Amino acid sequence: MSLLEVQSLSKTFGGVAAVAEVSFELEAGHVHSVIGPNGAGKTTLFNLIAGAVRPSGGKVRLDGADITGLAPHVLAERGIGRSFQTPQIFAAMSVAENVMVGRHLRLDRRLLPSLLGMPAVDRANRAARERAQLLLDQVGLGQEADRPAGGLAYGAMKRLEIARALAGDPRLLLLDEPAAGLNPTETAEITALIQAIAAAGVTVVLVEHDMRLVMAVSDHIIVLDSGRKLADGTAAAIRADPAVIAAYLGQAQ
Amino acid sequence: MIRRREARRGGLGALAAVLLVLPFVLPNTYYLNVAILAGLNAIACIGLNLLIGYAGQISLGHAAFFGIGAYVSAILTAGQGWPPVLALLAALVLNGALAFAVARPILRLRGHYLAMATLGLGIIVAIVLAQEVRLTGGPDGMPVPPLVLLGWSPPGEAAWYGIVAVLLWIAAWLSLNLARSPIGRALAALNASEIAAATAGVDVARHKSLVFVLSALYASLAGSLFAHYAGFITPAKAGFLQSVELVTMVVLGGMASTFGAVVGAAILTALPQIFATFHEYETIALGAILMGIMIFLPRGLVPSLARLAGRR
Amino acid sequence: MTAALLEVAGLGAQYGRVVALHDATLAVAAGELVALVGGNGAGKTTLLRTISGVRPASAGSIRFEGRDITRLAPARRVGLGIVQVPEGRQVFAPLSVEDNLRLGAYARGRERSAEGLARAYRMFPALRQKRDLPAGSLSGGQQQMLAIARGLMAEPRLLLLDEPSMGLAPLLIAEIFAAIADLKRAGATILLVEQNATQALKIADRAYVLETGRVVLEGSGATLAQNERVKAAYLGM
Amino acid sequence: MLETFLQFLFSGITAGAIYALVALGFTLIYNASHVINFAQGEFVMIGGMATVFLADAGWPIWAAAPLAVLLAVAVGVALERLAIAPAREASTVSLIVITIGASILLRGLAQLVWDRNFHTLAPFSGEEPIRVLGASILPQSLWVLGGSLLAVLALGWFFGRTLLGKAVIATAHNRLAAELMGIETRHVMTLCFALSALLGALGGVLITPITLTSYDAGVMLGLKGFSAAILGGMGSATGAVVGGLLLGVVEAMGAGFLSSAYKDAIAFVLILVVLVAVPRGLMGARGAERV
Amino acid sequence: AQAPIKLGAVLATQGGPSFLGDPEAKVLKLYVDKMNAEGGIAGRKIELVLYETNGAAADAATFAKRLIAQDNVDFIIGGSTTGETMAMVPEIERAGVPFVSLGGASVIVEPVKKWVFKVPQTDRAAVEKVYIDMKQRAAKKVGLLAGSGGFDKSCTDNARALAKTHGLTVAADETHGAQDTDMTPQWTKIKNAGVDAVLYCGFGASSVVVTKNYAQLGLKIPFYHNHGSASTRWIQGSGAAAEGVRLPAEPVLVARQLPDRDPQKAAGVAFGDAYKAKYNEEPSTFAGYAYDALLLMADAIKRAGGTDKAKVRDALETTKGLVGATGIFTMTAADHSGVDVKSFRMVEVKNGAWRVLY
Ligand SMILES: Nc1ncnc2c1ncn2[C@@H]1O[C@H](COP(=O)(O)OP(=O)(O)OP(=O)(O)O)[C@@H](O)[C@H]1O
Ligand SMILES: Nc1ncnc2c1ncn2[C@@H]1O[C@H](COP(=O)(O)OP(=O)(O)OP(=O)(O)O)[C@@H](O)[C@H]1O
Ligand SMILES: [Mg+2]
Ligand SMILES: [Mg+2]
Repeated sequence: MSLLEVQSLSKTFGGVAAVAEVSFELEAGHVHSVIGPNGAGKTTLFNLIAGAVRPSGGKVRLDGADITGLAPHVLAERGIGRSFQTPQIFAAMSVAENVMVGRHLRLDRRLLPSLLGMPAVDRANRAARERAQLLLDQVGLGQEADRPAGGLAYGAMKRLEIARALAGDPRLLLLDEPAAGLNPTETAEITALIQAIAAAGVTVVLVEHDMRLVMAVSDHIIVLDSGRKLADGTAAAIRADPAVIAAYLGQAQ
Repeated sequence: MIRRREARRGGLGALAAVLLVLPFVLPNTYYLNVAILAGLNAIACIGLNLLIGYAGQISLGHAAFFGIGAYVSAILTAGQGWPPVLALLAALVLNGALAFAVARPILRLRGHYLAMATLGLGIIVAIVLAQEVRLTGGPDGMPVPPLVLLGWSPPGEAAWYGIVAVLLWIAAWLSLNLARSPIGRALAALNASEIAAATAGVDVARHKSLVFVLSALYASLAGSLFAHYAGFITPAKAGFLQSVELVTMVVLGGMASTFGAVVGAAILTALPQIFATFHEYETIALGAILMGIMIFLPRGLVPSLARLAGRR
Repeated sequence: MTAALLEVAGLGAQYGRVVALHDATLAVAAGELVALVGGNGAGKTTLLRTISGVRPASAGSIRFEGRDITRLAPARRVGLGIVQVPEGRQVFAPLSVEDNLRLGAYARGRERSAEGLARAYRMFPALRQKRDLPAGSLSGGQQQMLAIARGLMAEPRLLLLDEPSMGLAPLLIAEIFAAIADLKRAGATILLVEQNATQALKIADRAYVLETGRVVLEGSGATLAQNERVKAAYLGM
Repeated sequence: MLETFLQFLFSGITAGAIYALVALGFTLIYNASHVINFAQGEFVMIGGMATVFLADAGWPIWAAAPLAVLLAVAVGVALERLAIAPAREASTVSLIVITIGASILLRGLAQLVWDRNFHTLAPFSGEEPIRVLGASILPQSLWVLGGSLLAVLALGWFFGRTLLGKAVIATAHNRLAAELMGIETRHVMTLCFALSALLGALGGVLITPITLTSYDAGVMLGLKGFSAAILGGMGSATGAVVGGLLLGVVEAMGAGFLSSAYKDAIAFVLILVVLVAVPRGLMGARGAERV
Repeated sequence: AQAPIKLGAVLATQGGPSFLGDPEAKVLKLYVDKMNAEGGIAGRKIELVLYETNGAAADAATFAKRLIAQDNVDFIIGGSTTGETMAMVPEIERAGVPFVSLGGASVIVEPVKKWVFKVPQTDRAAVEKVYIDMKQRAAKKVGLLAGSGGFDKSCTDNARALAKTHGLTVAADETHGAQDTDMTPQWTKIKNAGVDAVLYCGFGASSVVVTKNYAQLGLKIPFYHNHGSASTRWIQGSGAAAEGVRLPAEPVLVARQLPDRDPQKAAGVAFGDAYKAKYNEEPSTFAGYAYDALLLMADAIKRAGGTDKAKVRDALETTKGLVGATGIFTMTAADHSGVDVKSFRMVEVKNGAWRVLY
């Protein structure tokens, strides 16, 4: 059975359809990519799935359960994690703390122990900190853990986004242009990271304009254009699709 | 993280030391009185800092909770003959319930709109306190019976100082604990980006409500104690200017700093006393100092000075 | 090499105690397209911002047409024709797309702006459709287009591009690089920061490699593209 | 009945026009910096008090008023140059506290330089009320109304049609990018403080014949003006006027038909209801932020 | 030389109630200097320690503590408002310092507190004076309009409570906010209620706006203010609109018009002249309160033969026939106020000036 099922999902902003009647299914454990021209509706699609924006129509199912229009934190609890195209980092907090927030749901969040500073909270904090360090090492920010996140270079912020999303142990991970602002060498590192994540059983959905990365990792690609689904298939099939070439890839590919 | 915990331990130790030494160096009860008032303001400010400093939710109506705390204590003890401790608890419950009821609709608002909504709420409370003369004595205020704890009533400034100092220390301790717990991190996170916090699993609305209620409880406690200590209260204590003053204390001391809230409260309580003999220059000096501190130490006293000290 | 339009000598910059730029020295001749390559956090953005004057230089000097501009206010530098397309788009979210573009020509006065608008819309038809919408509602890539178009509105003499291809679809990236080449042919001087280093080196006359705030390599685009160290560190080969 | 209603309406418009004028000053500085200028009411006070004292010293009103406005503008510029600009790195809240300090300082100066009494100014076109269907309105109210309409037109033009106006908004939203466009952000800020001081002081001159003035007149006016600006939607000039008039009319109707003791509370309840329904005020910019 | 007599004062010179505290502070400064120039009280100079508030009760309480614990004053004058006074009372009673309040409400001295005395006639007395005059003009239904401060509220409370005993009914009861800009809705409601007379309880700029709105609506109902408006500033501000308005005033306001045989005339005229010479304005009723408080202090200290607090207090309580600006004071153990209604004069504005009716 598919992990996520999207059924004629739509979103209009002031009459303009950013996402129109899009349907697809995502198989668990695979890496899926969503590609398409600028303004095609990829980020909006993520926003709809992760609850940042309420759909105008359609349905989203996770493991068969209807999750349409649920709040982001509820979806996070159900196992959906995401990174943002424009980094949404907590600038005043340290890099490690950013990741620890990503682990919020796995920590002791009871009010009374928190207020009283009980050892359980300390333990949770320590565990979260260790986990954060691990993840930061994984994305190559291990050295930066104690710096204020606001001072990171752009590319570093994008990696921090990934680490924070991973911290919640998501089942479904949505990555919005994780390689934007990374050079080919750095992108190769991210490619390996994504493959490792998928190998660990996490279902990944990738929005990315770097076709080398997309083609390298994707089991399945969805192409959007002007809010509609243009094509849906394996990397090889998509690469050869004339409509996709005309609308998005260009002859260079 | 590690460094921060030391600062917390050290800070709490320093606070305890200052609170312990203070009564021995202050020359007379008048100074103790100022210290008590500063302490009560500090308790309210520590709560307000949780809301404004950590969670980034501005409230320009916080004095209302202080005022309600004071008046519920006053009315229940003076009018209904309740024991003061019970009245104080009742005030906490009422304030908590009120804060909880308004939190969800109001805290959806952002920035200046939230400031406006809380300001409106505060003014409405102040108007009710001033208009319901039969209950509250109106603008001229009402007397409040003394505090009684298990049959013991604090006989003078020194006893009151002890009570306030202990409670202040506990208030700071709780606030610091909360700040470094996952809840505190969640608050700081939603302060920076609500959508990112929510995506990380933080129930933004719930956390905002929680911290709003908590901050109201701090203010309520301070208000109830103030009422009994002063023995007389007026609605001005719940008014707009009082709310602005509380916010100013928090910002002056330094946002997102528990000790900043304490220092800010202490300074803004003491300054008018220092300038009281300057008469027509008093307000000028107050305004100038406030501006000067914020211009030269824009993050507020404690964080800015800590940074300067760290740089050396 | 002709007389340098931009000369940066021994430039340093820091954020508080973090030193982001050490002793950076480079030059860009008039009409030249120079690429700047470096990993995350190497200091590329910092360098461009210091040249534009929105970050103070802690050491060294910046000369433009032989004139020392190290301490000149940013607006004055824009007046001289030094224009930057910033990293991360930085559009004015509440203003409409067209107002954003007009502000691009702020330093030039309004006469030229109609012409510039037409050019911008020709270059990015997607923007024409959205001209009256707030820039904040655009998609990431559309905002990037806007940022580039806005920068070009100023008709710069020295164009500083900070990762212009970021977030753009492949088709558009090709167009952007073509457009940069066109600009150069038309006589513009360009300092280009790009993570898409392969392409950048392809069109660049010369390039510098920046590592932890220092210039470590310099050479023609073609030479650097063949350099083993560059290949391994930046070209993913 | 109609007469009564009309009288309430006129009263509301009188008060509302005053609130609107003050609100417009808030709008200006907000648009340039996202700062709520707590000293805005003080500009109004300075305009009124300076005019009164110059007039008392024998100056004709046509000379006293511009001079008073000039004084306020000088204060506005000084405030920006000496207090806001040096604190460039400060957060919005810190800047707001600076303006709180400034308002305290200015009030202190006013009572030192002038006095603590209230003062009147002769109305511009006499005291004879204009009667409409049995209800009456003072000619001065029309001056105030006209003043705020003019101001809203001017501001609407400034922010809607001029590049400088756009530059102001750009500066508030993203200072770094604004500087990269060649916008002299420091001058923009100074200009806005000067303009809003001008607006405030002009308002002070216009309203003093109705409201009187004193060194502390700015507090309440600032509060009401801020409320009006928020009700209308912060940053929108039209919103400021709509918010001001609505606030004034609701107060008057509340006082007339419900309870004069609770009229302010009624007005604030309305504001709360509006904000809960429309979180950015009646005419505030709809969210352009997205992720 | 002997140690000076330390006089502490807490006055509301700022904010809303500054119309009370400002003239009071001026009088204290003026007369302390004057008394010192004339050799002080019983050969001892007076040292004034003044603290200013904006009417905030909490601040007044702190200043009371400061005067007692820090400044060691011998005598305290103040609390311009009832709220301030009441906030100071607990400390003053605890420490035992002779205290003369300038606040208006009767709660200050009812019930009698050992150390607390007060100068002004209670605001109840002012209302009674107005009601008596209204009755004489055959009024039956009375309308009330008031500001929202303590001074205003206390006046309307009394007006509501006393209406019945004077055979009046309150037919309209309206309020305006601090620094409101237009009170025509309130007036319209009062007019529609068909009242025979209106009492306004308020002060400051609002009292002018209220009066102008009355004229704007062309009302002809007999119109009374309370003594909050008893200053020339109010007349000047209101201009023609003030014509015909009546209010109960302290004799000091109209000292010159008093018959020569009136014992208060000479003192009142002298006080008025001195005040005017120094500050270039006519003294208001409230200026007179501060003057009387000083007189009470000087008299008590002289009779007590020193500043022993208990003795001064006892002397205060036995003040007899002391002629002040406000009235003639005779205190007893049961009456710590000591002036009665009779000292009020009913005055009317005529040609831009006060005219004594009776
Ligand atoms: N606001 C800031 N505060 C503190 N440090 C900063 C700040 N901005 C940048 N830095 C630091 O300065 C160094 C250089 O950053 P810069 O943004 O110039 O790098 P970059 O080469 O542009 O990287 P990227 O390719 O990721 O954009 C980095 O170590 C970064 O962490
Ligand atoms: N809040 C909004 N208001 C108005 N229009 C919006 C809003 N959000 C998205 N849009 C529009 O919807 C369309 C899809 O935007 P979206 O961000 O999903 O594109 P995208 O595929 O992620 O593009 P890119 O590759 O450039 O990031 C765009 O035309 C955009 O302008
Ligand atoms: Mg996108
Ligand atoms: Mg960069």
